[in-house]
Amino acid sequence: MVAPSYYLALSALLFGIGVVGVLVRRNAIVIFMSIEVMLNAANLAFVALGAEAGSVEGQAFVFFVLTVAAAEAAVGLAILIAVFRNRETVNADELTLLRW
Amino acid sequence: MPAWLFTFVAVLAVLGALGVILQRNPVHSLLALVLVLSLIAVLFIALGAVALGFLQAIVYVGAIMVLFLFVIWLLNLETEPREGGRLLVKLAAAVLAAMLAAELAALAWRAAPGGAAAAGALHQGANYGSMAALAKVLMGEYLLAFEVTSVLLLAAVVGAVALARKDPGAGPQSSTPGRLEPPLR
Amino acid sequence: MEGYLLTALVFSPLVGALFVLVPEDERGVWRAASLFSLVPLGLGIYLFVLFRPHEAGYQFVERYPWITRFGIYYELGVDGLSLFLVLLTTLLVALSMIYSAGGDIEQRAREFCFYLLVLEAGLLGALLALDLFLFYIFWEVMLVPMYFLIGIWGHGRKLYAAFKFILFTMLGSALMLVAILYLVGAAQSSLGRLSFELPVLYGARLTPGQARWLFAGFAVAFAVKVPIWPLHTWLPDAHTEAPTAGSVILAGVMLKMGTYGFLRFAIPLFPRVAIEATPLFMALAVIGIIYGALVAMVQPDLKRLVAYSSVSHLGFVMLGIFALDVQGVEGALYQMLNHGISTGSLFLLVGMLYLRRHTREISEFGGLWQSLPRWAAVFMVIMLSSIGLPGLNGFVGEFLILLGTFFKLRVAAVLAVLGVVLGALYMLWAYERVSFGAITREANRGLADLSPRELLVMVPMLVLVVVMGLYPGPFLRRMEPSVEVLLGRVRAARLELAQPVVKPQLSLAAQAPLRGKQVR
Amino acid sequence: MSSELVIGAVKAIVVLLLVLNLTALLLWFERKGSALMQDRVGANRAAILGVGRRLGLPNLGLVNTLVADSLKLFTKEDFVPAGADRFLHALAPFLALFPVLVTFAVVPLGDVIRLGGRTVELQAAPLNAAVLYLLATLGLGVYGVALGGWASNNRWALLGGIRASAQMLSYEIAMGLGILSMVMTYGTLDLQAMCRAQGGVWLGWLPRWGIFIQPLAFVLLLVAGIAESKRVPFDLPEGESELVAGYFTEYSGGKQAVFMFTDFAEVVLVAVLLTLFFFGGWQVPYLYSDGFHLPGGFLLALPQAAVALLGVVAFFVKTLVFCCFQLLVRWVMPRMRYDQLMRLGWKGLLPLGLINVVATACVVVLAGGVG
Amino acid sequence: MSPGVLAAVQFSWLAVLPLGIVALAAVAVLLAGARAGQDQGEALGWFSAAALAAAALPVLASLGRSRLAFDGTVAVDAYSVYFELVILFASAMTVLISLRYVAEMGLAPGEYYALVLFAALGMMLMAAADDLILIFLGLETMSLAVYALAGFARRQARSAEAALKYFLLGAFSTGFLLYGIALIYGAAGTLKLEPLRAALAAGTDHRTLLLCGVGLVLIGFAFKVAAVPFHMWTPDAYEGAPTPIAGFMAVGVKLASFAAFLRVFGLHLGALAPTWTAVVWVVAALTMTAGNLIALAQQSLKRMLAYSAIAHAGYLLVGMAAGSNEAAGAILYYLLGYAFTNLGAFAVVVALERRGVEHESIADLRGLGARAPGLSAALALLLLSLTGMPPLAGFVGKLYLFKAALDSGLVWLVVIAVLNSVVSAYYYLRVLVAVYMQEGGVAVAPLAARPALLVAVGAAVLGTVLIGVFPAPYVAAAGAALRSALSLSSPGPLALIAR
Repeated sequence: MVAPSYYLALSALLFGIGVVGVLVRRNAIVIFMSIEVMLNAANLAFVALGAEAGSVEGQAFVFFVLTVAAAEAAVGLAILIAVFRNRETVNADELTLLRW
Repeated sequence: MPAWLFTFVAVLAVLGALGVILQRNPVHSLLALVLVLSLIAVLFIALGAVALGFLQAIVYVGAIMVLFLFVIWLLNLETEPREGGRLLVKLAAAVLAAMLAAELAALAWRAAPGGAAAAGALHQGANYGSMAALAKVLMGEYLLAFEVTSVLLLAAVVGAVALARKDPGAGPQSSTPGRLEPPLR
Repeated sequence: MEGYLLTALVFSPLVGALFVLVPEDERGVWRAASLFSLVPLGLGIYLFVLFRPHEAGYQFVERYPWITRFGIYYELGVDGLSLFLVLLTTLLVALSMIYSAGGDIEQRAREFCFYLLVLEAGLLGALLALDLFLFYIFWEVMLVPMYFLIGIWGHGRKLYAAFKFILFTMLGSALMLVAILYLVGAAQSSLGRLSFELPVLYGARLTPGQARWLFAGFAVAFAVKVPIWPLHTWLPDAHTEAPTAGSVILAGVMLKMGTYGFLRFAIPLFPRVAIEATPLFMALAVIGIIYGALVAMVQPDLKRLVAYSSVSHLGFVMLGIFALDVQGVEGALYQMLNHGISTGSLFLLVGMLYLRRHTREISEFGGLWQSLPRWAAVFMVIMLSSIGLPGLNGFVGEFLILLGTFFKLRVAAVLAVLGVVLGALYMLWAYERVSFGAITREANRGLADLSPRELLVMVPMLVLVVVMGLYPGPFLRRMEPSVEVLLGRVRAARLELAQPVVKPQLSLAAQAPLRGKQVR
Repeated sequence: MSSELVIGAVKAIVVLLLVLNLTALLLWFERKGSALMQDRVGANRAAILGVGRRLGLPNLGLVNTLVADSLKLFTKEDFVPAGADRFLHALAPFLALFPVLVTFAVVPLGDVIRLGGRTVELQAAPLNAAVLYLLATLGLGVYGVALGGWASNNRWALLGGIRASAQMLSYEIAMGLGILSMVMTYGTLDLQAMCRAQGGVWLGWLPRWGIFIQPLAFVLLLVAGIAESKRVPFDLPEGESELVAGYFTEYSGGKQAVFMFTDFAEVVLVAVLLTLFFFGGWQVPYLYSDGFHLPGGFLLALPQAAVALLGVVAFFVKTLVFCCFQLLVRWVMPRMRYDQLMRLGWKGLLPLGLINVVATACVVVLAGGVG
Repeated sequence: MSPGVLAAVQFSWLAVLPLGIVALAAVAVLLAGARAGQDQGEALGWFSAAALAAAALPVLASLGRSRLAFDGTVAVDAYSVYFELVILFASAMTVLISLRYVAEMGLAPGEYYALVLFAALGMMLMAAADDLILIFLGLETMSLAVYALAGFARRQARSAEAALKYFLLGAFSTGFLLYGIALIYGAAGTLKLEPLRAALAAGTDHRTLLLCGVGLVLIGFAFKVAAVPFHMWTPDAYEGAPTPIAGFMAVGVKLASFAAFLRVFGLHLGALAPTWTAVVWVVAALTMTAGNLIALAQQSLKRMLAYSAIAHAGYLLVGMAAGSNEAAGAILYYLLGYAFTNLGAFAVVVALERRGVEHESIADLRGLGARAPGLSAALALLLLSLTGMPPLAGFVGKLYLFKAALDSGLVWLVVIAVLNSVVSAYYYLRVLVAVYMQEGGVAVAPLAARPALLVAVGAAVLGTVLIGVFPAPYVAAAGAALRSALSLSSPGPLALIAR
């Protein structure tokens, strides 16, 4: 049996990696993937902490996060497609019509 | 989950996450992400959240990631050239974020309820991670939230369709013939 | 009627501003605007008649709850400090409106009249408000119309001047807002109730530290407005670029809002700090007097010269105020009126000249006495009033101020006298270059002299110059009770300060023996 | 502990072997069956030293399918096209096969049997969230074909991959809705429990099979299942006339064999699911734990082992029937157009599925719940 | 599953009805929009506005109540009523502003209005939620709809790009918010706010975890309210988005975010106030200063308004940093005035736009005063209110806010704030300079005589003046809203923040 704190530490690591990805990468879709890593790290934290407390609330939250993530993916990817149709690129450095 | 297995999964997950952000080919990044998500599903199950683990696999791996894959194809993303410029900024960002991660991990490790040492049993009821237990919460105290998700999904669908739909009278720039090219390496 | 006299006074220009929007053509606009500018003047004279000269407190007070949760009242009142400024405001607005109708403003007359009337409402409101919240509202309200007046109908670098004007003033008033809010909060803890009313706030007990900061907050706002040297840099630009009517109101009334603010708010609210700060303000005032005069002397532009003379004159006013005795303060009040009349008139006269020649360069003129005899005569009288010739109004004010200052700080009085001399020098020199001698430029020949309308504008000024110079009694009598009340607060503070506990180092007597002991 | 591990391993291997063998059998059936239907001979050339012919047996083509073809496939050159993503190209077939195979782990082959005082579930992994597991593994199946198509650096392959993944994703929803109605009907996520619930009869003679209460769900699952396995009439991802061979155009040798294997394993899987959800799984009509209770009150007593064995046999028979059914469909249906496919999925099956779920929910609630 | 499960929930029609009306209206608009042509777009818009108005009725019906519903996940109190009404108003205004714009720019009306309604629903939920899950869901419903709306003019490259930037940074912030909520959940063992407060009052063993969580949630909210250094998305999103949506983002999103922000931090994390107010102090100072200074350099009107929105978020954060009941009331009041003023300003910008001629840069406005006196006067008034000129709404809001902050002893922060408002005067007045004091510009008559637009501008101007001159009833309403939210948990301390 492994204590939840190990899970929590793992989730923190994943979260940090996700943040690094968002900051470092310029490809919008990879940035988005890094964000997904962050969300999942949060999910892991929820489940780990919920398991420790023996409460289902954390799992309920993860359920909602899953839903939201799906919705977010749909909208986000649609936006990416719209951008690509106009600009033929999704590289954040090349999207310069508006200044960053 | 025995400790050795956890270690294995955890290391794999971290490597996968690193793969997401380090791979230069978006498809490879995506595969790494699929690996991470699947491993997280495994960890959910290990923590007793069985139903949730499967849901994670179904929703994330089975649906969301495929959508990503589609979009990568549609956008015909190629391997990025080595990213030049602003290297220092990126390095700084990376170092900062890595520090944040390390700090969070350290904090979480020490400050978590139960603490690092207490590897005791989890206080879980008989059907803790079952669908029934989850459903009871979703249909009970979080009934309103559950109903709201339907609105959320509808909004997302409407938004996505509105954004990605092809214009009936759109100019040539929106759909160049021969767009779909296999990746050239 | 008396119950709502002040409200009527404040809001009649606003009503007028709305009516100005009605007429179809420009002539109608001017007619309506002129008429409506006379309404406040009439109400002001009525107020003067009804004013009870020997009463010290506020008269015609109106007080209605407004935002009770914050202790904010709609509270207006008039006393000796504000009475004449109100009259001056209504008079100058009416005169400049009539003057502007005569061709000075060529375009967008409707908007011009609208802004001028709103400006008047703001000025009157600020003078009459007895609630700090209300005061602040009017204080800010007068900025915007003036900004537009300069920005739309100004000359030359008008946008620059307008921005400089409004940003300087807002900077000051923003700090004042913090001070007001802090003061109210501090007063709440000492008085136990939340109130923005001035009479209530007079009673607030503040620690010396609090009082010093708060005084600074108020003083910066007022000092910018006065303007006290080194915060004066917006003034020459604003005055020079503004249209004539704008300059008149700006110099004639708006600058007085600063000095009035010192008298109504900064000093009575924080008398101890005012006493402590006296040397500082006197020094600044003297610098202003001499600096303004010296810079005015070298101005090639007639309007700019008048503008710098304002810096000098307002220095006198500040000097009188911080003399903090009856002569000084009354002199300052009187000088405020004088300056409003004489400088306002000077700007009008320069404006008339500009209308004819489209230039204000002193070197462009010469020998105007021949081509414009009536103009030159009026200019002569007003100029003499401005330099304080005995028998004209300027003399009374300056004399009282110097008297008050002399008792207080001799050095300052002496230096200020130097300022008077310099003032006479640059004014007379300028007058000589403009009016005397032979006509050097062909363009100056055959100019049309003052029109009846222009004379109509100037005559009330001339009358006031003479009347106030020969017969200051009725004015001073009405000021005195209120000035006494103000100085009463100062005296009480001075007594408190004299207690050695508060500030031992101020008292040399307390320190001398100590030093002696150590030597021994 | 260790004996349980052994039993588990044995069960896993048995299930795996069964599936693999069944797959091979289907391969043979497809070749020979299609020849039969089209009135031709089909695979009949290869023979081992002509033994069969000498004995006067008809050539069933078994040697062709089971020996010669396999040998050929696994000895052929493993060709990787230029510019392909070698790693993914190699990984893809196994990525496709793996999820299908692991799905069988939760399939109950029969009721429990008792061996020497030990109860053994005839299910490789007794899991009470089996349906979720099923859906999860089904979802994973997309990656193999999608990546296979992409990694080949070939337009037809990519198009095939895209078609395949879009199609699988679309029909997965209809399939999920069909399965959801069954879950609601039986109030459980456990496949074994679902099979048990299908024991017994209604009205004294009608077996309590799912098909009789959820016919619409059956249609949904059948159609969606065939679409999931990318077979005719939904075989657009590998439509020979348009895309050469779709996503496995650039595959040859062993890797291609794995893809083909996956195809047939999917057929088996669909058949298994149909059996489980709608035809009682291992339930034999009128057979109870003590024997047959025929309508009309006749009792035919049987020993417990025989009952269990009958169950397993019944399961296999039903599965085989559905396998064959799917193979037959291939020769009677034309291929759809892609837009027709999508329209059927989104505008036909999806609304039907939703209606079915809502109706099921209403009935379940009105009936006071199933639990 | 038995029906008993449903019966156990504390169902509340009052909590559900407004949301239900908006959701149903959205679906109806969507369906009608699929059939309707472009010319019926205005009818859809009016219907949406009417639905938003109708949703206000059940909201009003819950006035005077103060209780929790749905097992403590939703609050039915005056606080939510206050915010829901303002949100409904802002959404209805957005719809009215959009009517002409949607037709002019050729946007799909059904989807457009449906998304506005969905966003409004999310905002209302954020205002009413008393549970971190619901707040999160409301936030996401709002955000997703607004992401889509930002990129709605998808034929314009700028619009799509704006949506992308908004989306990526918004999703990024969601990650922080989620992780923070997870840590708070771990420390306090609950996601519902009332028990959370009780748990904090009782003291927790996991203070480090809790503070980490609070910090991360703070980052998440800082993104949503566009606080520096998490403001990067704002100017791009505002500039690229369709103009009415930019106004919606500036007002609606901010309203909802502050509603949730204030409820979570002010009401329920009050026990930790000393730790987070210090952070908010710095953020507030940075936000106002950066917002105002960068706004000075802007040439584009929308971009300038975006930076001004950042600056206003800074002022509002001053109230958060003050962390007193008084300051909370001030935030509520300020937001009300801000809603009227800012929506009005954007409405004027919309009135000037049409296909091909977008009044993009401030220079385009030159000479507008002569071409459109009424509209110019409205713009002038609204900008002066944003500057903080008395006696308009913006001034009284600032006054109230700064007074509360001074009472909490934040003298220097208030000094920074007032200096900032002086800076802001420069760029607001620059617009007036162009309008009134310069000649030239794009010679296009504004879209005058559009009833909806005129109604919107008129309502904004009227509101700005009314709220400024007679603030008493609104201040009282804000106060009542707070008291109502405070009295939800009968046990426990009534003070907002122990300070």
